[in-house]
Amino acid sequence: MQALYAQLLVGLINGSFYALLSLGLAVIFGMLNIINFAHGALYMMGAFVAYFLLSLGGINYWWALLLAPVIVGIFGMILERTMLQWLTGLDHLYGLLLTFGIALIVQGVFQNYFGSSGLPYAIPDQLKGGLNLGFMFLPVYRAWVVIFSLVVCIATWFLIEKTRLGAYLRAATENPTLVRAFGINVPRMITLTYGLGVGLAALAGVLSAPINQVRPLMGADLIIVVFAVVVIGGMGSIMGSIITGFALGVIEGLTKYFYPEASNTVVFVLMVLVLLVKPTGLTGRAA
Amino acid sequence: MTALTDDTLPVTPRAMRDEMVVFVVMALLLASVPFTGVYPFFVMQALCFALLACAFNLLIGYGGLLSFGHAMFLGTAGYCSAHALKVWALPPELGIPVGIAAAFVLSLITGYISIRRQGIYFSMITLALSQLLYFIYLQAPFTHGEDGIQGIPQGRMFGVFDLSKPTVLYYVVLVGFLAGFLLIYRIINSPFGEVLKAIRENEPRAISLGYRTDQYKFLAFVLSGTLAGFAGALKVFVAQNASLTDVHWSMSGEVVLMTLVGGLGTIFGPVVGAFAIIAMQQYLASFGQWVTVIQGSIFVICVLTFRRGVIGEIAHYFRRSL
Amino acid sequence: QDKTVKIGALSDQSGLYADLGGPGSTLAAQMAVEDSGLAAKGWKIDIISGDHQNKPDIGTAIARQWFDVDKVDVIVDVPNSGVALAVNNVIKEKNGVYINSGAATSDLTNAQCSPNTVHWTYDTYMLAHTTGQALVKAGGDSWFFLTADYAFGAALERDTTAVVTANGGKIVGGVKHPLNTPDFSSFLLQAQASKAKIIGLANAGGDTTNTIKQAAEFGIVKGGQKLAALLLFLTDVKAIGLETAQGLNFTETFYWDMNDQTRAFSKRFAAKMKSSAPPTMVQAGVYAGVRHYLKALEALGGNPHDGVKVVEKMKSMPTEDDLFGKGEIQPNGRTIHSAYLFEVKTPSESKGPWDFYKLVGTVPGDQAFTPLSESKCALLKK
Amino acid sequence: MPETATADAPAKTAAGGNILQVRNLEAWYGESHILHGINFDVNAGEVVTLLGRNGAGKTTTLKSIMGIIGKRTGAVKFNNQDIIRTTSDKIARMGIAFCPEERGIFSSLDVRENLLLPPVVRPGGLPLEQIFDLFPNLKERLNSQGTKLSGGEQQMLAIARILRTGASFLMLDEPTEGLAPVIIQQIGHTIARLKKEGFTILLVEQNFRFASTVADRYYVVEHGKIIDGFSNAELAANMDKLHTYLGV
Amino acid sequence: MADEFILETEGLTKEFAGFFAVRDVALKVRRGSIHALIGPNGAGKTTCFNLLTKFLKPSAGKILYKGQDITAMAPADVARLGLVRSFQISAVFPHLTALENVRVALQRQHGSSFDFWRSKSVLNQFNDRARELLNDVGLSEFANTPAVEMAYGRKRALEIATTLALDPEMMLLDEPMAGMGHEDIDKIAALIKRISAKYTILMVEHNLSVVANLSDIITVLTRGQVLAQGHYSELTKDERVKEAYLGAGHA
Ligand SMILES: Nc1ncnc2c1ncn2[C@@H]1O[C@H](COP(=O)(O)OP(=O)(O)OP(=O)(O)O)[C@@H](O)[C@H]1O
Ligand SMILES: Nc1ncnc2c1ncn2[C@@H]1O[C@H](COP(=O)(O)OP(=O)(O)OP(=O)(O)O)[C@@H](O)[C@H]1O
Ligand SMILES: [Mg+2]
Ligand SMILES: [Mg+2]
Repeated sequence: MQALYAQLLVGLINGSFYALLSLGLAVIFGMLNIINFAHGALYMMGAFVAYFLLSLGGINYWWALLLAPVIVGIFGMILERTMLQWLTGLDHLYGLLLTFGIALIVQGVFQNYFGSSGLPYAIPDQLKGGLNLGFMFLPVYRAWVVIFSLVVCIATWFLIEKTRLGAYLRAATENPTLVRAFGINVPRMITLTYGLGVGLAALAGVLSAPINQVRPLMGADLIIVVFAVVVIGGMGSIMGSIITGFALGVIEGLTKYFYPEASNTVVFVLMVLVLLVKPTGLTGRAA
Repeated sequence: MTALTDDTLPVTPRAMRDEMVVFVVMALLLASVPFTGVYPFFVMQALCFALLACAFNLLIGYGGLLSFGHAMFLGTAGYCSAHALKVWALPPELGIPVGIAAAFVLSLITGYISIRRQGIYFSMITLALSQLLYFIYLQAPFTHGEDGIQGIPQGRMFGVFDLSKPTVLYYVVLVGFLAGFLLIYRIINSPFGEVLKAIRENEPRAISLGYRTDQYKFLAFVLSGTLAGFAGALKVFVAQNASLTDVHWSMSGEVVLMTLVGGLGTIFGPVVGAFAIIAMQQYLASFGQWVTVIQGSIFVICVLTFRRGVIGEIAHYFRRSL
Repeated sequence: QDKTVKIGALSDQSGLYADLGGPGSTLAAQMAVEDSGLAAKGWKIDIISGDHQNKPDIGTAIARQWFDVDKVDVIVDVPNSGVALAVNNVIKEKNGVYINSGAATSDLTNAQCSPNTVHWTYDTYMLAHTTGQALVKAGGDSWFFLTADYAFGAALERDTTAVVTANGGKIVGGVKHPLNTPDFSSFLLQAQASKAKIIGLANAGGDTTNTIKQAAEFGIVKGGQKLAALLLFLTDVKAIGLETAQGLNFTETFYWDMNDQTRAFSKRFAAKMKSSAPPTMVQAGVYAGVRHYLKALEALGGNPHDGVKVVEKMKSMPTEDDLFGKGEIQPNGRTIHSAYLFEVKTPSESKGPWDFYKLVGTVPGDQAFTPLSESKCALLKK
Repeated sequence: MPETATADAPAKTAAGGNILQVRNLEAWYGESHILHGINFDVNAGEVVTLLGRNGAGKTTTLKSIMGIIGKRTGAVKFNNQDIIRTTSDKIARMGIAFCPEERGIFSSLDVRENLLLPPVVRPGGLPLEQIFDLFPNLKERLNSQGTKLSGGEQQMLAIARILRTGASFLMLDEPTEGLAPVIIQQIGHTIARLKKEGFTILLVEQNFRFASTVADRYYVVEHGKIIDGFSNAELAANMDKLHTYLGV
Repeated sequence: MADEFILETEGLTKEFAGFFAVRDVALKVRRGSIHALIGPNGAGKTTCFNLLTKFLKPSAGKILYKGQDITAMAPADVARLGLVRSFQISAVFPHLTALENVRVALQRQHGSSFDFWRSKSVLNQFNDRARELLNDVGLSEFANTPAVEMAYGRKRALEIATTLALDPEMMLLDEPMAGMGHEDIDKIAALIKRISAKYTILMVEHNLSVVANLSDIITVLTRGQVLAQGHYSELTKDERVKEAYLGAGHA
């Protein structure tokens, strides 16, 4: 029984990564209608930027938490301005392929310069050590990850769903020309939103740097699962992806305990089942 | 999903004549390959992928359904054919049908599950199904996991054609490809193909005209999946192995890429796309580490500058459908 | 006699194995050619390289084209067992020479052995055997396995289990995890709960490095359990960092800092690497393999362009080089040389950027590799 | 929110002064050349109607003024500022609002969000209560999804949402399409009232009967050109011509 | 007499999350008549159409078509029984030519629509009929124009031609004249008049002169319910109808 609690908790921690990553994807998909395949690569960049900040500039984890998303976000905005922008109004497929291409380039370049086995990034001193919860040893860093991601998720949700910005964005996805004709600088808004989504990915990257290896392919392995999370939650639904992210982490954790061989597969089984029952995901709008 | 094929031109009798001319030219070019000194294995491989891409294009270009799991048909047919040839020691003319049949059955099942989903959800459910299958194949004993089925005997087709001779194999693959290609061409230009296009354009309207659209999409899915399986079965003879690569999602992505590079919803586009991508992979192999970067750049350039694909751009230029 | 040779370095140039093989392997082959001094004797030796992208069909297509079009004589390296086995078939069919250094599968010299193949450096049997035996002897008698859920992981676990139990240890549990799992905390918790003295990592690449990193986070090593990585390379340790990797046990057959010869070679090698990294054991294996191959050709007086003939010659000559020392090639194609159990140094023990290992034990070649009596290789039945 | 700013009339130009000048306007959809030199003027406080057959280029004219046709040449002067090269968001901020013929209701927004979507560009728009007075249906359906409204309700919503922005120059593309006679009458009243409050309105209409109740002047568009124009007073005299132009 | 009415509904109701878009509607459409359904915006006319053609599932009630209960049928099957609709927002196949648009409809009855092994030249047999239909709606010169390039009014006309191609017994037209120029309105009105000899027509239309000229009988719907029914001349005198639909100013 105790072991089960431990698994649940660990699942929640993983869930917070899924939630953060799928949140960024959901923002980008829901608001810009782009299936951002580069998300994994940008997540990886977040981790790398944190590494550089530390090893080259001596800038610590806490600053990296702020700076890396900004830096990667700006990179994302440049991508949006120079490339993605030209795809407005076209089918999803083109955005997907373009961002897939971008992901390949980014990953390839990082691999060339840093190899594929990755670089170490230490846990910041303030978050070292662990708590003995009785049923498990909980590293302090992991506790921090859960709490911090929850806060970020809720803040983002609030920004998108509870302010005007969200309505503008959704409307702009459907008919950018008209929204622009209402007096809103749609291109700038879109660029900033892409920056936000990408920044979220980078943030997740910084968070994961001390836990996982800082590797060029760290995002590539994750991206498909994160896509599944977004689909299960309902494409474009912010809350849907947050909840599904956490829930999936837990479900995966349980699978790892009861039937570990299937822990990579369970998300796809879930996705098929959910889509069979609810054709547009748990909370999604019609495609 | 209309923006994908916005440039589809109406097919006029003149267009059909153009297409036949191009087809004959293509067939003659391909038939003369063994006499040109071009490396036949490369062409054979490309032919298999070309058939796969054509099958995929049938679904997306004419049915408006973007499957992100087409590798599952390729891989399944490959594994089953390979198993039939190696373990059951069936001759090629029976080994191929085994693979096709497997893909057919698989497409019935996956089609039944996925066909009612729309747009991006259709893509995702096909992706999920193919991922499930990937994990099954990773575990299943008969696939030999990540080692794959190796050293598959090529055998003698109908007891006469010795497929281990490159030239013989080449013509067998070529005939297979051309047959598949013609079938797809026929499907596109059949009464069924017309209805499919109408459904792609405006499904509610098609329903209101009395078409049970799910059945048409299902048939298109099954045809596409089975033909993809044919490609997979042929590929076994060329590569002489069947491995997880063929069921991995990146293979599904590659098919999308080939079709896109050549021109979505064009008849010859997928063929050109497949040749271009395979050639690129071969050629880039010597670039070592920069492969992914170059490949990525090609994606980006392709999407940004010639979105209609090679054939699509040419067709657009001449205002013909090709 | 024909004195032209073409060597194809087929590796993963951009993926998971690019660091331990990849461009470094091509470099190693080049250095072997230079060091052989054959050019001065009128030989013309070319090297081409290719990226199999870890896909068997790309690997076989390149191999086939190399033989058919580029007239390659020998293919070297080829990490990734799946690709390695697929290429093995092509080389046999084309009667080329295959000097594999990067692949782990012992099948290359076992069930799927070929008269054209020489398998250098290491294999799963050796890894399992050396690590398992040495650790049990050092008191690590209860084991828990974290196994990658595919054939390679299963083979490692099976072989290690056999050694551990044979030496009086016992297996207290294990968990199979899917390939490419990003998070191991669930599994580590189970390992921790098992109270086993040794946690054996029957996985590879990113899976292994992530496990090690997260094990440190969960205080596993501090809690008194030991990690034994069954397959780990120098570059992995570099990637994890000593802080995290310290105390880890594993086996390699080559380490740059073993003796003066290895240090001298590594210095030359690192100077030519973009990353200034010393050679891994896989790259070292490519060097040694090519050197031996060229020696065989020289002994033949020219290149007969006949794979079986060349490999027979290679087998008939004892191996000896600066990197692996003395050894031999068995009739099944297996190269035999010593294997070493290392422990990763603590950060304070380390004196340089690549100063990572302490030697813990040495197992002579004849004990480290599959005994011929157990081999299922058809070549042995003659 | 400036919804409450009822008292302020929209910024007026000199009464009767020329507010919009269109000179030699040409426009293209991709390759096809649609407008071949449109010339007309709108004076402040006027209601001007563009008439013409299907496909004559009326909608295209409005879109070109709004800046949402990719390729356009000529001169469009709004308050004496040339806006032919200006982007549509800036044009909107200058006080031009556009209600498109396809309505452009957003399906991902509910009715309230649709209604509140266009930002208020200056004070003087209609307050929400007045809008609900005009279109009571909307008030009832505030929380349903935008595109789930009936066709006519969508049309109401499309008109309603630009009334609140405070733009003083409204372009309405077939605002009565699909509306019930009662509502059409209401829209007629609304237009009359807006005019009284100083709004300027450029209207495109197929419903000639409706147009004749609200318009001050008419222009007839054919094949991408203005071929005729007259005031309401001259209407009776021009009925025959109109017949041939429009087949009324 | 069951034959007198081609379509009957009893207690037809549709509820959207507590909102009754259609409530307890009993509608009887006489065979061979032009029956108009009018009512203020949001009265539930389109919803009614959606219910009748099964694009929506009724919350309650029953639909009888030619005496047969079709309440539980699938939309495509209803169309196959000869009950065919047009859409309020024009619905064409944008990248097919006008001729192909019509042909798709003609092809359906032919029964060869699943034949993927045959050449589509078998469809040429429909060309003459398709041209005839295009001619009827005044589109003969646009036969080879892709629908997407047509002006709005012509798309509507094309849609009617496509619907006619099915040779339905009963047509449901949702605002067929919306957005058309006067000329076209007259043309389409004449067309509807002409075809009504053969088909039964149920039509939603806001253009009163069209309603007045064409319809044999009119049902007025408000707030989902039937308010009145009768001939145009009767209804224009009805105060309730005036208030709810026609407006005070109506002469
Ligand atoms: N997106 C488009 N691409 C190409 N041609 C177009 C496009 N939209 C309109 N057209 C063409 O431009 C011409 C003018 O169209 P416009 O919409 O301005 O006409 P309109 O006068 O508003 O007609 P209606 O009364 O039917 O709305 C028409 O011939 C039409 O076919
Ligand atoms: N899917 C739906 N979900 C919620 N409400 C709906 C839905 N469809 C229609 N409604 C509501 O039902 C009412 C009736 O709509 P309907 O489209 O039938 O009106 P209509 O009579 O056709 O009006 P119009 O003349 O404006 O086209 C409207 O108030 C509309 O908002
Ligand atoms: Mg118009
Ligand atoms: Mg309606």
